[in-house]
Formats: sequence, C-alpha cells, structure tokens
Amino acid sequence: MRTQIKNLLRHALQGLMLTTAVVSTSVIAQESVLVGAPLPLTGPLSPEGTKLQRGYDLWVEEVNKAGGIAVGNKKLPVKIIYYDYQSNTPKAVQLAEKLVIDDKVNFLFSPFGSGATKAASAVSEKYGVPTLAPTASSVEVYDRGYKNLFGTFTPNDSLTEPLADLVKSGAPEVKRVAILSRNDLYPLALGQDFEKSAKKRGIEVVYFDKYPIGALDHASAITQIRSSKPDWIVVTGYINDLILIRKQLGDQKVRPVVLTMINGPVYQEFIDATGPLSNNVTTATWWHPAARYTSQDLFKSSENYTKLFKAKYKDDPDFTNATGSAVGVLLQLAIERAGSLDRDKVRASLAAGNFKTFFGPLSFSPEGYANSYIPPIIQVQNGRSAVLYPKAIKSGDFRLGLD
Amino acid sequence: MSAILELRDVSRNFGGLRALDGISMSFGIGEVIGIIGPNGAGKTTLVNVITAVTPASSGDILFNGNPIQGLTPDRIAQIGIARTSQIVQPFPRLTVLDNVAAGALFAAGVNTIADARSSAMEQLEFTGLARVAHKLAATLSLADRKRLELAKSLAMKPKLLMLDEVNAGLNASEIDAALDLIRAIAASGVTILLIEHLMKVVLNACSRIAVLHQGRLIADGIPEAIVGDAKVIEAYLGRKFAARQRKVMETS
Amino acid sequence: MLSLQILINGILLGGLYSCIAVGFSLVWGVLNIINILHGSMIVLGAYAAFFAYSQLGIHPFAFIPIAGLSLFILGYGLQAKIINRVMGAPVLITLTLTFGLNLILDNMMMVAFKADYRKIILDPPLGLLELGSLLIPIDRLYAMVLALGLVGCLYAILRATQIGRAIVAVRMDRDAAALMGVKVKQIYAVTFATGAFMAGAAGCLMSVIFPISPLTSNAFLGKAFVVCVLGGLGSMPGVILGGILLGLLESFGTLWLGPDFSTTIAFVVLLTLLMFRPTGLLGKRGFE
Amino acid sequence: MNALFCSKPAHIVVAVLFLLAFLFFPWVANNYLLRIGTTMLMYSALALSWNFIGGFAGYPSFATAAFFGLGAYVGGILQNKGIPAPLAWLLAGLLVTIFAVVIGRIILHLKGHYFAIASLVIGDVLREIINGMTSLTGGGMGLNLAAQKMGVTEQAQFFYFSMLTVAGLALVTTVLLDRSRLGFGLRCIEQNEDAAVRIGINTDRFKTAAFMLSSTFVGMAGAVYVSWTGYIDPGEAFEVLISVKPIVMTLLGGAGTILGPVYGAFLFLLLEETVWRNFLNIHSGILGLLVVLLILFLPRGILNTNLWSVVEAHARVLRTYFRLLPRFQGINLWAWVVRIIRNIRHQS
Repeated sequence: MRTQIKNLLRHALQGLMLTTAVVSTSVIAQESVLVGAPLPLTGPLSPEGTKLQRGYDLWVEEVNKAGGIAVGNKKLPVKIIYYDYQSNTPKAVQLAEKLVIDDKVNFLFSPFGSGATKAASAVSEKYGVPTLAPTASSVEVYDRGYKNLFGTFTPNDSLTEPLADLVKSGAPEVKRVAILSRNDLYPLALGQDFEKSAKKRGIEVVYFDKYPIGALDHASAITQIRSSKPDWIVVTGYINDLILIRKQLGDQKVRPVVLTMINGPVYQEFIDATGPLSNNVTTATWWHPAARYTSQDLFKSSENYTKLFKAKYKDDPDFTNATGSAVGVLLQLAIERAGSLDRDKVRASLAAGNFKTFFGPLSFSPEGYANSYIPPIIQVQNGRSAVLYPKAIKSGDFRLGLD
Repeated sequence: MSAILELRDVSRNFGGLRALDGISMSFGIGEVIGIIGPNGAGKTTLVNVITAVTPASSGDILFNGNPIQGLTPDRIAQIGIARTSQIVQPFPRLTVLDNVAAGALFAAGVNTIADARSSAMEQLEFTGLARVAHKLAATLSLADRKRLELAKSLAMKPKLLMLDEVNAGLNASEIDAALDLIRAIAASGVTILLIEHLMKVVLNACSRIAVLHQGRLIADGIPEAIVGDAKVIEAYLGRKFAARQRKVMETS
Repeated sequence: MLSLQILINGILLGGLYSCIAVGFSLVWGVLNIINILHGSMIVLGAYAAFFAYSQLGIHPFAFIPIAGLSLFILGYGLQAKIINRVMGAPVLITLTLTFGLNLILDNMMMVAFKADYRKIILDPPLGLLELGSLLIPIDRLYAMVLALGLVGCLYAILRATQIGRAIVAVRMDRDAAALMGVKVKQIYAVTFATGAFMAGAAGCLMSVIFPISPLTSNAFLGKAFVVCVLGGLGSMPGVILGGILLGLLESFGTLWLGPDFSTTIAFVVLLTLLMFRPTGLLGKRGFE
Repeated sequence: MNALFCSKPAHIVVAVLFLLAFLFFPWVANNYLLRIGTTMLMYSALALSWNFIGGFAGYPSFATAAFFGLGAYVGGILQNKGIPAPLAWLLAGLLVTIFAVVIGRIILHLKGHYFAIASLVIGDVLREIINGMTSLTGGGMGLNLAAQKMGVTEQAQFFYFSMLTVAGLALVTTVLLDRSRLGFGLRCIEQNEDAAVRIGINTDRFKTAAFMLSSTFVGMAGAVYVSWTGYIDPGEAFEVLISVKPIVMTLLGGAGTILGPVYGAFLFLLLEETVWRNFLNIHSGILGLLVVLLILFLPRGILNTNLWSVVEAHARVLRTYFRLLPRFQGINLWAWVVRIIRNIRHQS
C-alpha cells in the first residue's frame, strides 16, 4: 500500500512535469516565439474551436515558411501550444495559467467566446501577459480596466447599428421589430444592442425575450412573435439554435420583411442545414471572404488570405477562421514593431494600434476592443452569401421579404 | 395481572378487505401467547398494526396503559415493542455482533457503540451465536439467522416481543432449541407473542392461545380449551369435518 | 386564437417528446435501468438516416426499419455482453455503467461525425397543414403518428406474442417469471434491444426536425427523463400522456412566463409530482 | 464494523503520509501544480461529501452540483456585496446546508431511481432560476468577482489552503461520523432500511442528517471556487458532471470508507492530468472506459476489495484491456498495476 502511494505520487509528478520539461528548455534559449492557445476542441464549442485552430495553424505555417517573426535583428519561428479545455470555462482558466507558468509562453490567444475570454483574461492580467482575443465582442468582457487584453472584434453594437441603418434606409416600411435572444452572454448582449439600435431609429420593439440554452422547441415563442406582427425579426444565438428557429419560423409561415440571424448564416453549415429557408436571411459579421483589405501583414491582402486558406483547407474561410489568423498577424506585427519579445514593449505597441491587416485596419479602444473597421453586413442570396455593406466590398443588393 | 398491551376493538382495512375486524384482547407481563390461524387470518397484519408498520384503521392500542397509535415504527421499537419477521432481515455486511449491537444502540437507549457491543455480546452468548460474533451476517445459516433476529430483538430490551413464524423452515431439533430459548426469555419477564399457523408448535410453548380467522378473534383461552373448540376446528379443518367431530364427541 | 395555436404547438411537441421517450420508458420499466445511452442512440439513428438520405437518397421514413434494426442489434449486444453483468445491482451501479457507456458512444460519434450540425432537408418538404389560421407542421404530425404507432406496436407485441408476454411477466415479477421458465437474461436483452430499436426509429424522424449532432443527445435524454416520470414508468399510455403534458407545459409556460422559464416549470411540476405521486400519472407501483 | 482500512497500521501510516504530503505540497509546487492540487482538494471535498449520503446512507444523490452551484452563487454575490471572502464562504456553506435540510425533508422519502432523479432535477431548477434572476446573478452573462488584491503566488497558496481546510473539515467529519451513532445508523439504513426502522432508527432524521452533511462542504467548496476563478455562470455552476465525478471518485476509492473518496479523487485527477491530455479528442471516451471498467471489476472500490483477487479473477480480460491503451510516458500500465497490487498484497 505504502509503495502504491509512492508510485502514484512519482508517476503523478512525472506526468505533470514532463510537458514542462520539454517546453521550458526551449524557452530558456528563446529559440522561438511561444504562444499559448487554450481551445474548445471537444464539447459544445468544438466546431468553433476547430475553426479557430485552422486559422492559427495557417498563420503559423506561413510565418515559419517565411523564416519566422523578426525580433530585432534575428528571426524566430513561432510555436503555438494548444490545450483542449473541453468547452468548460474553468478548465480554460486553469490551462491559461498552465500555459503561462508551466509552458512559459510569451503571449496568449484567449479561449473561444466572450464568457471564457472574460474568465481567462483575469489570469493573463495577473501575470501581465499580453493576450489577444480572437472572438470576444461583448463590451462586458473589456469593462474591467485590464491592460493586457486586445480583441479583434468590434463591439456588438458595431453589428447592430449598421444593420439597423440598412433596414431603416432599405426597408422604410419596417416599423415593428421582434427580438429573440439566447440567454447566454454574447447572444443576450447582442440582442440588447439590437433593442437599443432599433429604438434609436424609432422602430418599435414589439417583442423581446430570451430562450434557454439547449432549448429544443421554439414554436410557442414564434407563435407569440407572429401574433405581435413584426416587420423585422432578429434572432441571436448559435448555429444549432438558429437552424432550428429558422425551420420553425417556416413551420408557422412567419415571413417578415427582414429576418436577421446572428450568428450562423455566415457558415455554409447553416445554409446546408436550412436549404431554401436560408435565402434572404441577413446577418452581420466581422469579416467575410469578400473583404478587400490590403495589408502590411504576411498575407498581403484579404483576397490573398482567402486564396491561401482555400489552398490549405479546400474551403472558404469564415470569420472565425480569419480572426484566428488575424490575432496571429496582429501579434507578429506588434512584436516586429516592438523589436523584442518583452511583454511590456509588445503591450505598448499593441495599444498604439494602427495595424493594417487582411482582417481590416486594427486599432484598439482604451478598454482593448477593436474600434477601427466596419464589419460587413451579409445576406444569403440563392444559397450564397452576398455582402450588402460596406459599399467598398458590396456584392449584392438588399432583398426584402422571405421566400 | 396488569396488562402490558391492550387492544380495544382494533380494525384494519385494506381497501374493501377487512384484514382485522374489531380485535380486543390484552396481554399480561411475562405471558407467552400463541396467535394462530390459517394463512390470511390476519396474524401478520396484527403484528404490523401493533408495530405501526400499517397503522390501525380504528380502535385503540394501549402499551403500559398509554395509547400508542400514531407513533412511528421507530418510536414503537424504542418504547419496548420488538418483533421478528417471517423473512429474516439482517444487515448483511455488518458483523453478527454489530447487527445485535444496532438493536441495543437504537432501541435500548444504550449511548455508546462500545456499550452496545458489550450488551450485544451477552445476547449472543444467550442465543448461542457467540461463536460467529465476528462473521458477516450474510454468511450465516438460516437457523443462525433466525437466532440473530431473536438476538437483535432481545438486544432492544423489549417488554413485548412478537415472534412471527420463528420456526418456519427449521427442523424438529432446531424448533425445540428455539422453544427452549423462548421459554427462557419469557422467564425473564418479557411478554411473548408467538405467531404461528402450526397449532402443535404453540401448544406446548404457550400458556394461552388466541385464534384468528378472517380477521376476527374466534377463540382465546388455554391450549386445552382451544383444541376442543368447534369454531377453531371448523376454521382449520372445514365445516364437514367439524360436524363429524361434534358427532363423535356427542356419542362418546 | 393565439392560445389555440399554442395548444396545438404543445400537443405536437408532446408527440415529439413521446416519440423520444417511448423506448426509454420500456427499458426503465422492464429492466429497471435508466438507460443514459438512449439520447445518443437517437442521435445515432438520426445520423444513419442522414447519410442514407444524402448518400443513397433513401427517404428517412423508409429508413426507419433499417435504422431501428441496426440499433436493435447494437442494443442486444450491449445488454447481453455488458449491462447484464450488473442487472439487479443498486441503482448507482447500473446508472453509472450506462453513463460510462454513453460517454464512450458519444465520443465515438464525435470522432466519426464531428460536432457540426446537420439536418435532412426533404425535397419536396413535408409542408404544412392549414386549418384557417391554425398551422400544423406535417413533420411533427408524423412524429405524433410514429409515437402512437410505436406505442401501439409495442402494446400489441407485449400482449399478443410469446416474447411479449414473457417481457410483461418479467416486468411484473422477475423471479416468478424465472420459475415459469422464462429466460430472464434473454428477455432483458431483447427488451433493451427493443428500446434501442425505438430510439433508432425516433432518430430517423429527428433528423428531419432537429439539427443533429452528438451534442444534442443530452437534450433528448433529458426530455425522455421528464416524460417518463410525468407519465409513469413502464406505462406505455403514460409515455403519450407524459409527452403531451410536457409539451403543453412548455408551450403555455412560454406564453405565460416567457421562453426562458418554459423548461423551469416543467421541472417544477416534475419535482412536485415526484413528491406526491412518485410513480407518475399512469405509473404502476413497485418500480423503485 | 466496516471494511475500512483504518484497522491496519500500515494503512494508517500511508494515510498520514498522504495527508502530510498535502500539507507540504505548496512548498515544492509551482502555481500550476498548486492549481491542480487545489482542484484535487476540491474534488476530495466533493467526493467526501457525497460519501455521506451515497456511501454511508446508500442514497444515489445527484444533488452535488445543486449544492455546489448554489454555494458558488451565494458566496459570489455576498462577496460582491463587500463581505470578506472567508465569511462569505461560511455563510454560503450555512445557507446551502439549510437548503439541503429543506430539500432533504421533501425528497428523501423517495427511493432508488426516483430519488436519483429528484436530486438531479434540483440542480436544473436552480440553474433555470439563477439564469432568470439576471439582476442579481447576471443571468447568462455570468457573475464576476473583483480580482483579489494579492500577489500571484500568495493567491495560489491562499486558495490551496482554503480548499485544504474545506477538504480537511469534510475528512474530519467523515472520521467522526464513522465512529458515531449516526454513522452506525446510516450503515444500517444503507444495508436494510426496513430492518433499520424496526430496531428503532428514525430513518427520516438520519437520512436528512446525511443529506445535510453532504451539502455543507460542497457549498463551501463552491464558494471558495468562485472566489478562486473570479467568474461563474449557470451553465458551469450546475454542470451535471459536478454531480457525477464525485460519485465515480468515491466508487473508485470505495464507498462508505474514510479515505476512499480522497484516494479516488487523487487517482481520478491523476488520470485527467496524465492520460487524457495525451489523447486530446478521446478523453471523454477514456473516462467512459474507466467508469465501465470500474463498475465491472471494482464495483465496491479499492478499499473495499481485495484487489489481487479481482486481478486474478479477470487477469486475462484486464490484460487485453490494458494492451488497448498505448504505453504512455514510458509506463507499462499492465506491469505497473500488477506491481502496485503485489505491493498491497504484501502489506495486508
């Protein structure tokens, strides 16, 4: 028995130390730039997790192909350390700390989504590790005066405001809006921003309610929406919710002038799973392959990024893939400007902003979210997504009604 | 002789069925009463009603002169009414000793586990289970398990002990041993209710016999009286036989 | 008008829930086992239907027997080889075992199919039934029919066939049945397999109605739970009743308290029912 | 009176060493290991708590998550209202205990599956309610705590020792319970409730007591946890795995034993940290496999079983199972297991 415990302890420590050992040696010599990225590779968020990882991987591949990141006079290759936090926020926090302490990473990419980012940012703040958030858009994430958190997403209202404008101008007959939000940090915040944007433009909010996470049926909520006779329906949530709700809207022949769903319709998955019902659904997103930014980063331009992504994955990049690569190039540019891996210097150059990336021009508010580009508005038209706004990359005209 | 337990017009209904029908009787201290009757006569129901497992539908039950209906089964056990059941129910993964100690601990008001164990040991000596005191109860033979039930009940320091078919499944010699045990217990001033459906078992053990039939008390008296009682014979052997019996008696 | 449509929604949703729960209830009733695998089995059936439709163009409804049968086999294997080892063990043991098995199955599906949501889009779509301004989505109508159908078949099987009577016997008194020469272990396996069959059948339907992914299995399981307890264990009519009751609760809950509380009242009702009538509305006593 | 190991001196030594190790761990560990240690202690507290109702009384409670989540939210809200952390933890523990008594009175007359479900549903109801009370709990937005004004290492150690205290309290309670009248009665209830009533055990009161005990430390752990991570949302607070993991751990170590839950938690975390990390996308499957093997071969847990007999009984099967697992980090699992068990055998 005694020996058993001894064995267990020994193997425990072995197990725990091993990863440390491997990494830390490489750190001391600082032969590469180490970035830590906790990802939800399993569990409910695994689809998003894998998308994000693709984005990261593409960037790493390209950087290292080009010899690495220029730090001062020498070039260092990039190494990302991934851990799966199983879509479980506490585990994400735990792994973020492991990455900082054990794996001695220089910088962090935050976990997926606003909730986990918010939780994990406490760790990076604690250790003063500049952390880039690829997928956190709710201002609640940035409202704690943290110095180390920088997000590539503009706040939610940067999606709701232009959309509301578009509706106001493109569909003047729209007077009444109904909003249905998933009761979850990001979708709920988004829903509330839609409420504000609509009210601001004199559009009456005739219905606003939240549905629980994991709801299997929306029929009765939809019946109520129907009876409140909205011209515009806004639904926020994740792809599975939206697929189901779109279908059930069809089941009750609810056909508003405008149907907005965030965020899902930008994914091919959504179009495949809803078929014809996906037509004329509007949505907004932070990036779209149709984007036409030219950049200083190693991707040169949005088109080129799309091309490279297609070459690697035989698939169009969506905004989650793109933001994954975007935090990469952002970090790279910041390091190269700082000319060192020193966290304070890099933090400073991040805060300075003015990065021209394929994802768009990136500068950050004092709180740390991007405030420097206009996220495109998309509408699904005949099974393809067309950009309605901004003008610069417009590829389709706003279509009203549903078929 | 003062009564330890008194039943006044106690009835128990299951839906339409009247399992006990206006039973009134009383038991004196140190008495050994046999309660007999064919299957379904209501014997076990009577025990369950007294122990509040299935409360009486009507009537009064007095223990030491105090009404006890409305008490929960565990309270009943604590005030000194113990029972063994047809199907033995030991705590399989406790030692024999602890099985008995449990009785002492929770019913006899012994406060520490240690004391409970020591008083349990006495009961084991008494019931002749000392040899297996530290075995797990699950490992005992049926006869020993019956003894264990008995020892457990005794450890509860009962004033009234109801033995429900203790002898079922025992061979002749084991039954005799059991009966000796029972007499010894009675001698220590415990009132014993011996529930049996075999008449012969109770005849030589009991000072008094009560006969239940279809939930009614049809006879209550000394063994000799009971065996001659026509209603009893009828209940047991059916009307025809009873009639013939009567003829036989008249002619002689 | 509004509440009439809500009523219809509720009943249709109820049909869906019954459909999900029927196999689960059978297994619970007869084997006295909570089959945590049930949700994943539904999803598995749904995937089978999905691929049958997208690859071979087989209509999901036509595919019901095949999906059911393949799950029947899977279920039989699982029961005979693994679960039978713990039959009659305390709740905790059986529960934990099926929980573990479910983790494995879920993980396998996750590796095989990824977590992406998929859905069958029927061409032509099943469409709607319109009664004045009242709308009835036909796919849900089918779900109701299927649920009733499955329950009906089961009822028939349990009454009419040899094996069925054996199942009933085992449910009522396992030991007695054994004495009567019923091969209890085998009956258990068959029953479990039948439950799996029904999961598979339900799955085919779900693939038309819900976005399918390994992640949805728990949602299905949860509903099956509630339906069974509401309706009463092992009572086949109870499954229908429980399902519809749950459907109505959620629908009117949405109307009165808002969608985010719809599930809450369902749970509260469940809890209250457990307090006062643990065996559910139509349940038989003795499944504890 | 029970198959506890505390009879054998060798075991006592092991236990003491094991516990001492935890006392001195912080001085050898870095912050991450400290975090693992804290998690391990949290699991121990949860498992020990479940052992009261599940191990001693034999009632399959799935209410752990409910207690944990409630404790977390109460603790978090109180702290945001400016109440010092340790006080908030105590209050959380207290409130959860009261809650448990109320609930216990209601659901403890249920048995088997029905009790299991009822206890499971409590967590769901709480989740929905807390989700709805947005103004107080932040609803789906989650609840945030102001970051501690402490150095990194101090903080790590502070929470380690806080968790150690909670787990320690749970352990002490277990030891006391095991020797107490209450514990004795609970074991009787676990083995035969009817007989327990018959010998004068007030089963309602006893079961409620066990249920109550199983809540207190979980509630405190939840509260400590929320101050530790600084963020909680309904989804995680009432995550069903929080109810399931302690059960697996306790079964693994040995239900109804004193240190079983602690050993179980230790082994469980050991697996989580060593094995599963090396199998990124199949670890839940491996957890499942572990559970199944556990139920099939060790249903009564390590401390309740003569491991050697089990291995001998299933040697062939076990070997094949272990062959399925690749060697990881140079340890040949099979040889390892056999070695361990030989050792135990020599000890006892």
